Amino acid sequence: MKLLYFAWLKTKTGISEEEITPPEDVTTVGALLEWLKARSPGHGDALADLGAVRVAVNHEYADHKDPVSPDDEVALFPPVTGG
Amino acid sequence: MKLLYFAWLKTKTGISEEEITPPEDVTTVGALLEWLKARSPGHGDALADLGAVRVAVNHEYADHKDPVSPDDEVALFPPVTGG
Amino acid sequence: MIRVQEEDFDLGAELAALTRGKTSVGGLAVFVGLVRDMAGGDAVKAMTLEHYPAMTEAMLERIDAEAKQRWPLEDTLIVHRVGRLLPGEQIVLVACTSAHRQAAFDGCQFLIDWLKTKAPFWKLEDGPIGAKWVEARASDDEAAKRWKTKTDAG
Amino acid sequence: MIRVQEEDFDLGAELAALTRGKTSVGGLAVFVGLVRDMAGGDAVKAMTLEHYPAMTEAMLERIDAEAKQRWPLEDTLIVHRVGRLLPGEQIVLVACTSAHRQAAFDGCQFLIDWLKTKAPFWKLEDGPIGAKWVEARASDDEAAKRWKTKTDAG
Repeated sequence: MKLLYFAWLKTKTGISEEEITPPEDVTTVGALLEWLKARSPGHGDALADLGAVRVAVNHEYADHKDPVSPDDEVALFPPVTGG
Repeated sequence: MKLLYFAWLKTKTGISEEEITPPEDVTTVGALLEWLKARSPGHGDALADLGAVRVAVNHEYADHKDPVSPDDEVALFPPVTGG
Repeated sequence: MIRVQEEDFDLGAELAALTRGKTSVGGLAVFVGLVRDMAGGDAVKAMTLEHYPAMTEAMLERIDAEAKQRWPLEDTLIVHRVGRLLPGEQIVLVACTSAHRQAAFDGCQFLIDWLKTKAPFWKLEDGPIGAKWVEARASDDEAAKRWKTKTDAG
Repeated sequence: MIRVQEEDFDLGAELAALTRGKTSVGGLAVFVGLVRDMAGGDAVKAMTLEHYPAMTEAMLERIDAEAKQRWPLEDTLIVHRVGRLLPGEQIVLVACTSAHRQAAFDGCQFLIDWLKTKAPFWKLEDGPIGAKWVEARASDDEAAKRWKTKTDAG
């Protein structure tokens, strides 16, 4: 699974992109986020307030209950501020 | 009193501008319009449907009950269509 | 600023002048009206815009002042052409700059809606059966009504 | 058309290209967003726009298609810049042409409202105490909500 981090999620994790292999029971966005929190202190900090984190799976906005699978590209970012 | 005619009011009266001296009892826009109707067949034609005629007195939109006086500039025109 | 003129305007230059050096501006909203080649199902060969110069200026100044009073606008621009225009030509430009996007949009829509129902311009369309004065549209009156306030005299 | 680029855009040339030779166009509505020198009371020295390229393109295409489905638009244009920008610089351009003024205005407002809440761009402001990620504004969410339809999935 390919993970991308943008804006302050990138700053806090110190990572812009990483390949991960979560356990087999991580099949939803929500479960993935919980599992990522423990990956490093930076991840824990970045994901402390999940209400401030938006998730896209394969370039589509996704809810915590939406599925994720090993071939997905998952992006984590704050609410957008373009325009 | 200076009268100005625009758009089809100019076409129908055949006049773009004229100096007139209405009788002393013509003291409102409404009275002026009624008096003008009899001025020529062209005026009669142009003013046949007063609901389609807008009036400005000294560059301000005016109602039929608004006053007019000898020194005024009175313009007659259809609803505006600019922009 | 308001301007009535026969000659065409350079849209890019007009807009650049509105924002140049104004770093307090966050948004620019613009509307440009153009001559269409069709009107009510009939081909339009040309359009001639007549106006009542002294009143046009007075009304545009008032419309402009009203917009600036209702919204926090940095600048406004109204340029309206008169005379004979061909399909595809620019007729009118209205533009507003503001720190905030919604004020710029609202000011811009207000300016064109009020201009269309209050400023003394008239269009003569040159179509297949000769020249015809364009009739005012109820939809323009409706559009202008949404900006009506309780204290608005007309 | 949609475009994401680092370089500045020539507003006049972009708009001229939208209307050139299109005599069916009666109205052009435009919004340009610019970098302000102040944000929330703090001076802004510069702003850096980051984005998520693959998703940006997908979202902008979708926003654009949605606007064309909702209103009778002749053409649309979205140009969004990324990278480091200084106060006074252009950030974004959205423009719609239509036979009718209200469709052009509505399409234009819809495009910028949806872009601001859906397209994956983030602003990093360089201010008096260093760089700070700009926070999303509730007013932008409210502005986007007015375009919500019953069938709109999000």
